[in-house]
Amino acid sequence: MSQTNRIAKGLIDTSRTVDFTFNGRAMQGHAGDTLASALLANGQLLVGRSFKYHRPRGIFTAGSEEPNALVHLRDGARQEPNTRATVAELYDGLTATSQNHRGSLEHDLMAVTDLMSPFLSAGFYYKTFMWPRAFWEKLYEPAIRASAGLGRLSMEDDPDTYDKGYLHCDLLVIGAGPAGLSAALAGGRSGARVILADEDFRMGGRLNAETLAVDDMPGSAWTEAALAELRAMPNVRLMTRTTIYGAYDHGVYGALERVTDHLPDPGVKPRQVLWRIYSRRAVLAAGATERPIAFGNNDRPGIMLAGAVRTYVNRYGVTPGQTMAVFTNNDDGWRTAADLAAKGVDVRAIVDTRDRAAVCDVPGARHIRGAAVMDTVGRKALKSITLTDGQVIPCDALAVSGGWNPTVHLTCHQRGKPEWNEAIDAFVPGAHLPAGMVVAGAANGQLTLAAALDEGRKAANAQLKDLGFTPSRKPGPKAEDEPREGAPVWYVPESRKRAWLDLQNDVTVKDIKQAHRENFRSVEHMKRYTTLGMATDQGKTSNIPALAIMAKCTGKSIPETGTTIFRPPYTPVPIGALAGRARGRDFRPYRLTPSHEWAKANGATFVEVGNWLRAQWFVRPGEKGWRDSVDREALQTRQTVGICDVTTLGKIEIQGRDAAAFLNKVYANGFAKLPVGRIRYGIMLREDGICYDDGTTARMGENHFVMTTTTANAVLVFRRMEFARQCLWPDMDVHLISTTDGWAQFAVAGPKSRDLLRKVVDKEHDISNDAFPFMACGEVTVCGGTPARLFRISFSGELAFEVAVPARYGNDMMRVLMEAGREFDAVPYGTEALGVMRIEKGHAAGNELDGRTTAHNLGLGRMVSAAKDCIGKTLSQRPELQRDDAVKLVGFRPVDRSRNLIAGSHFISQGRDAVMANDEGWMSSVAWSPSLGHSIGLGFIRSGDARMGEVVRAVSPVHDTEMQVEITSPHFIDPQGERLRA
Amino acid sequence: MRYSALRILKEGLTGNKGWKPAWRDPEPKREYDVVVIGGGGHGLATAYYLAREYGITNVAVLEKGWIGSGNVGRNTTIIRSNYLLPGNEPFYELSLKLWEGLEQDLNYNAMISQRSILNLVHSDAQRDAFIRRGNAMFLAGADAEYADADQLRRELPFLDFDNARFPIRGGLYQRRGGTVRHDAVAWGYARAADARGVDIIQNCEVTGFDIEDGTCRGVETTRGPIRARKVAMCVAGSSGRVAALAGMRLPIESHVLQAFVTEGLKPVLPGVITFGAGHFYVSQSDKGGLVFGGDIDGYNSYAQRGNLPVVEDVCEGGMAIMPMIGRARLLRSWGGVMDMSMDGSPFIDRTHIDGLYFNGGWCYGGFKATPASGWCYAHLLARDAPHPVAAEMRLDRFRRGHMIDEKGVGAQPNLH
Amino acid sequence: MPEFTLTAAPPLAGYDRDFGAVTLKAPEHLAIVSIALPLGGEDAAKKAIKAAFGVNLPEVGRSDVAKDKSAALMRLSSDQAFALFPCETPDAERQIAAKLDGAAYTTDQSDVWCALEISGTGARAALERICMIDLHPDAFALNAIARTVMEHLGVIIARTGDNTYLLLSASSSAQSFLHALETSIENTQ
Amino acid sequence: MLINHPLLGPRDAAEFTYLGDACLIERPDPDAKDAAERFLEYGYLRDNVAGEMRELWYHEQGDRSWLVVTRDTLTHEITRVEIARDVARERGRST
Repeated sequence: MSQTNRIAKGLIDTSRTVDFTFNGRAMQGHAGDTLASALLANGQLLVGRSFKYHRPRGIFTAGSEEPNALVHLRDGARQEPNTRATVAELYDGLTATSQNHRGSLEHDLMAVTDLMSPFLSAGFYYKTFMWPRAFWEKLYEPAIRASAGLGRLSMEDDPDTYDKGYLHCDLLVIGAGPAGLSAALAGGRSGARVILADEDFRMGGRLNAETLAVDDMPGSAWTEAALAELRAMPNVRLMTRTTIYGAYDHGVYGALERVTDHLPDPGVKPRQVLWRIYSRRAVLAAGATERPIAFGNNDRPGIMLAGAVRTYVNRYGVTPGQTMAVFTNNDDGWRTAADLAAKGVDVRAIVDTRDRAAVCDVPGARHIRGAAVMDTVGRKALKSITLTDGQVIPCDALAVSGGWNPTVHLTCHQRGKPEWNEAIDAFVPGAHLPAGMVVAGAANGQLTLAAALDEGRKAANAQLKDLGFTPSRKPGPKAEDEPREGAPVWYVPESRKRAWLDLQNDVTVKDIKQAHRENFRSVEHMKRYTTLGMATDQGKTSNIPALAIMAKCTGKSIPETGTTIFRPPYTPVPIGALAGRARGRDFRPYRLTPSHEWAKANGATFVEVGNWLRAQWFVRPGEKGWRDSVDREALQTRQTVGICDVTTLGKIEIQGRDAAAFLNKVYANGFAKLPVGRIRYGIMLREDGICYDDGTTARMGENHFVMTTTTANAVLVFRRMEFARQCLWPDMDVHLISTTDGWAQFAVAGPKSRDLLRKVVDKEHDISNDAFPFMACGEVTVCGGTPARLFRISFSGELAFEVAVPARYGNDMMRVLMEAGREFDAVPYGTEALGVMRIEKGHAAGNELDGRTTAHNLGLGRMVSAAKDCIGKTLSQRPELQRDDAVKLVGFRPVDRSRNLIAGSHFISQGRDAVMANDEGWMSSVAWSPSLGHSIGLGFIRSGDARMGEVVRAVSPVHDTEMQVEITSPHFIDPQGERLRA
Repeated sequence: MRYSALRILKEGLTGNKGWKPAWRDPEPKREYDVVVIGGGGHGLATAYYLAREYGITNVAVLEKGWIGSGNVGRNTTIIRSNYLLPGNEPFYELSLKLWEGLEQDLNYNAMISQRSILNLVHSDAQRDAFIRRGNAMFLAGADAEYADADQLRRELPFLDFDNARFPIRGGLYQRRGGTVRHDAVAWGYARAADARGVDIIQNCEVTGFDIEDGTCRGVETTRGPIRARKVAMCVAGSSGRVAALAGMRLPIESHVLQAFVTEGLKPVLPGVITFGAGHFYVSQSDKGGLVFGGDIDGYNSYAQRGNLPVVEDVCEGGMAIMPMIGRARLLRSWGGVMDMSMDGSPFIDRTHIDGLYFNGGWCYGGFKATPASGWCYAHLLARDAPHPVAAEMRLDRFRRGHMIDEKGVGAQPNLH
Repeated sequence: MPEFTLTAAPPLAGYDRDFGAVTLKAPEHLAIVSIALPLGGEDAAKKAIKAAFGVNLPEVGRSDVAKDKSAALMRLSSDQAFALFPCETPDAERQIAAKLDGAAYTTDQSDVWCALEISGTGARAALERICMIDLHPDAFALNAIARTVMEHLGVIIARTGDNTYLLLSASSSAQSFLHALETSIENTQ
Repeated sequence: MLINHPLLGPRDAAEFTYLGDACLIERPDPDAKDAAERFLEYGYLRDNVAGEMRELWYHEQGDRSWLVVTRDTLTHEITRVEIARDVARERGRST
């Protein structure tokens, strides 16, 4: 196919030919084309099918407001659905395919729905498909789903990368049309930091689409000069292909920069960058969007907005047809006719709804006054139009101008409501703009070039003065005001055929009237009932005409009828861009323990624990499954000695004269009298009396404590302690700092742990049971002088220590401990064996401290000191939290020892039904105990501490199973605690 | 007017000119038996069940704006009953059962689609918690199914199984969960309530309560005073503001929750999927848009809009579990104001003022509760006693220490 | 002689990479000690700091270099500062504690943090991708510091030269932070 | 959102963690006769203002200070930011 509709050079580079395909057909365009302009140049008017009726559709606009011309861009994993051909920049090798048809674009089998349209009017689906009930999910809904939707995802992982960033400026100028350029020049000249962003790949806005002059230059040439000046300013950042899509609080704007979408080979650099722009002030110069007039069969390929026709003619050197007609209610439409005629296109007629003289002379065109188009002919391409007076005018394209709507979207993102302006019969920005924003140019209702240039400059200067900059005295650009009069016409009432409003979702004037009839009269009801304005274009060309028609139905004015709220984003933003780098393994950072490298080299399997990666177990040759490794690690630890990296536990240094008194406030049990050199286990309550964390705190000095928290709650505990110290007790001398990452800490557990440590801890430190008993702590040195901290605490229930060294030595310390332990057959153990041993010992962990359990439930009620206040104490006394028959943490074992308990089982007394009313508790943690040779569990059951030995049902209907379990003490191993004191 | 395929055929052949208003726009009367404040899903359902279950038809629903303009008009349309605690689970299971027969009951197709809901599991502790929850669901008569990673890989091959920061270990399904066309719920209840004589009064804002000697005798509105034997607040999202007119402080904060929809796409998702290691859940609407959401913005707000960090956080979660959606475009985002309660669970209760009743605190889970909320509130209004499945949804539960805290985060609303 | 000896292996030790317009390297042997000002003892602590380092404790959000250039002080909050200085041995905290002689509380932070220095004409553009702080010289002058968040990680950023920034992030996530920086640099080259 | 930190200038709210109403500073006296009642109100009842509200934000990814921010919950406009410790002292929490 050749470029039959290419008529002039425009602003594209005709010296560079670009090959592309549409539905597999090879075509050519030029550098500077959009896919839409290139398709038009090739005479391809039919480009897609509508959502509901599968009507043939063409290109309707020349910008991001396009409702019709949606395609799949690229193929394979890069296939991008719903791409507007009107903004897709042409590149060599571009492939595009049309959407939403079964069979070919030309012969869509689903077009049959159009014949059914009388039965598919607004909201028809709310009224049927209800019988029989099962048919909805099996029959009706799948059919509706398949025919709905638009483009297709590839179902493959998005192969491109995305990035994000942050920018800061004094003045953000949104839109690089006349008002925006004028504002940016004022900003740049004043010395302020300016960002000028435009969604187009070529800045200039309508200046590139019109033939109007600025400062006696063609608009596009003036644009080049202005951009050259701006480019030379170090304080100005020009961002093309960048859509400001959302206005957020306090001057923060969301922007999407398309970096590689226009490149034949996108390469490996991020495809798009999502910017958050922090602006002190902003000038919104987003221009205006032309609106159509509704008339019968106004949706045919070849019918296009008049301003878009000018864009194609002047910027791209393309005409949508060979014989044109123009239908307008305003002066602006005349310029389309004039520009077409000037390029030698045959303009047959100008149909003006107004009964008035010609606005300008258009050679060869008939001026038909006071008339309107009421119908058209031509299913896949326009053939003729029929006027209200009955005359038929053959033409293959029709330009329609219904006036312009200021693009007020961003002014509404913080719930600002646009206001109706009688003078231009359109909504303009209301009084409540996002803080720091002013609006200029066509977006503010200044629809002529001269006014836009002037307002852009003045708006920027006012903002700059506020910020303390001195506006430049250089005169602003000058242009002449073009004729702009119009008389609103929304709909041609003589139309007998369906007149489309929302071209994508197939909403017609009749649908609006039906919505009115059924009392869906508020604007939001109308939209939701008819789906008007809910398509990918969000009603940019359809909302206002529909509102006008509803106003007519209700007999109210348009502003009384209302407006719709525009919400972010202004144009759709890929999820990939909003996610940025956060995907796959980069979703969140990893925290690695100090001995990570050692573990990796020694057979560790790792597990995600929050952001940490921890060794879960260490596989030895010959082990067939994880249980082999875990059983060995737990057994060996209990028999000789095991070593586990426990660095992930939160460590908080607490210093200050009031540190002890402060701990008394944040822990439920007392800490004030803890001697230096000793450790205490503590529990923390939320102010509502529920237990939320536990751990040990060591008193390293009179005014110095080291607290450990659970891995999961390290940040939360720190935050709450800062709150307590700053807000509740602001005059306590207490200082907190985290040292979690600073110390590599290892549990050395088992009967041989002291023997092992004696080889590592420098000799001058006596770690005998007498000198360093259970719950002792102290600063020591290891390996010949390396500072270390030693704690005699035990999670496993064995004689155990935790030794901490500066993290830089952590990896080597693991090696040293293992070497020193070789004579004792020391094993490294992971989180799984750690869990087994803590369950054997009956220690509560995350599964038990689930944010709903109290000290009373955990069997630690007596730890809540009666002698002092603490956070959570008062509310922990509430009656339901102190019930005698509350659930209590106890141990469980299967009556049939060969069975494995199931965590998450619920307990039901013997002989009772497994229903919620009989639910007495749940199994929180289970493990297979290699020491006992059977499965054990911890769980909560009503009055559990008084039911030792009772057998109950543990049911797990999710597994379709249950078993008999016996209630036992939670301390399965060494209940008297003799080992850990050895 | 009864809706049916035949009616559509008939109207279609006569130019669709015979359709009647789905509900009337009556002038408010001076007095009603019950005035329901709030024409959202819950308020309309309450009025409907008052009329249908208890024959109380002298009822007005007062709506400040247009009906369905609150959270029933902006949510992510999910229905489910996958709760853990006895204070919640039977209530939500009743709700799911009511959803299952709702369309035939209302003669209105709300496109209730039991496409399943899946909660992904990424750690052993999470698995244990979900097994516990699944079992609790069974004990309350609901359905649950635990799927391991292999099964999920077969069913949902597009999830990121091989390169994930938090690998998928399994998931808890509720096959009866799914989605509903949300606006249609408000419209269906409104139409059915109207047909039974309930007055739905739009553009009527309550500006005060008429309280004498500790008894509420009616409301002041922008359309004049209206007397009532019982006044039922049902304005989740605005509970604080309306209750303040009666001098009440509530265990509720208002927070903004954002939700999102993409451009229309051919079918890609079978049901609802929620990410267990981030803030993201998603389903696909009948029109083809991916409807998704995540966490609340986290600060008190009545502004019905949110900010960027949460938008990004949610999309990050989406890309983390299904990197095939990278090129799907976010079309529209919106923010709804949530009644975030102190334990994350709602209230359906009498107040300390005779004749004044309260329904609110639904957090971000109110939509799925719509039928049961209406059902139980109507029961409370008609019988002056709580419905058994809502018996724990009382305002005095904090005094007793009987919180219904599904997340276990305590009295901090933005964490629920 | 002890039976065992320990070798230090801080994360990113020896990392030094030239990307063209940007150089990224991990400084070696950087010790960090936190100094907390006792409540009510602020003036005494400030005096001790002045005596120890020869300069006043900087304002919050600023850093300064000791008179003899032996250390830098970063004021992170109203009651907390960091002293940074070269030191190979794990006794940095004792050195500072000795200098301050009980006038302030100190903890060793050397192993809590991992330092990276980014420099070159492209440094700011790279940081723009992950740092929400305005790094324009008018807004973030020489010796400015800020504690902020980048890619979900807490980071202290300090401007140490015209095109040079020192970045401190948690040592456990040093690899992830390095990956974030490398990606930023590669994406902006 | 941006919070104009009294010591650090405007910082993105993303660096902060939100707690809620600044009334949380006023923890009741545990020894008061009506302590149970007052803790119940403190813990559970909120004014939930539609309009100007004083609230607590924690600069977790910053200087670790707790701030009292005066912000309009209808518009999100922030009119005042104070150091919470100072506010706590003003409210008589010095011991």
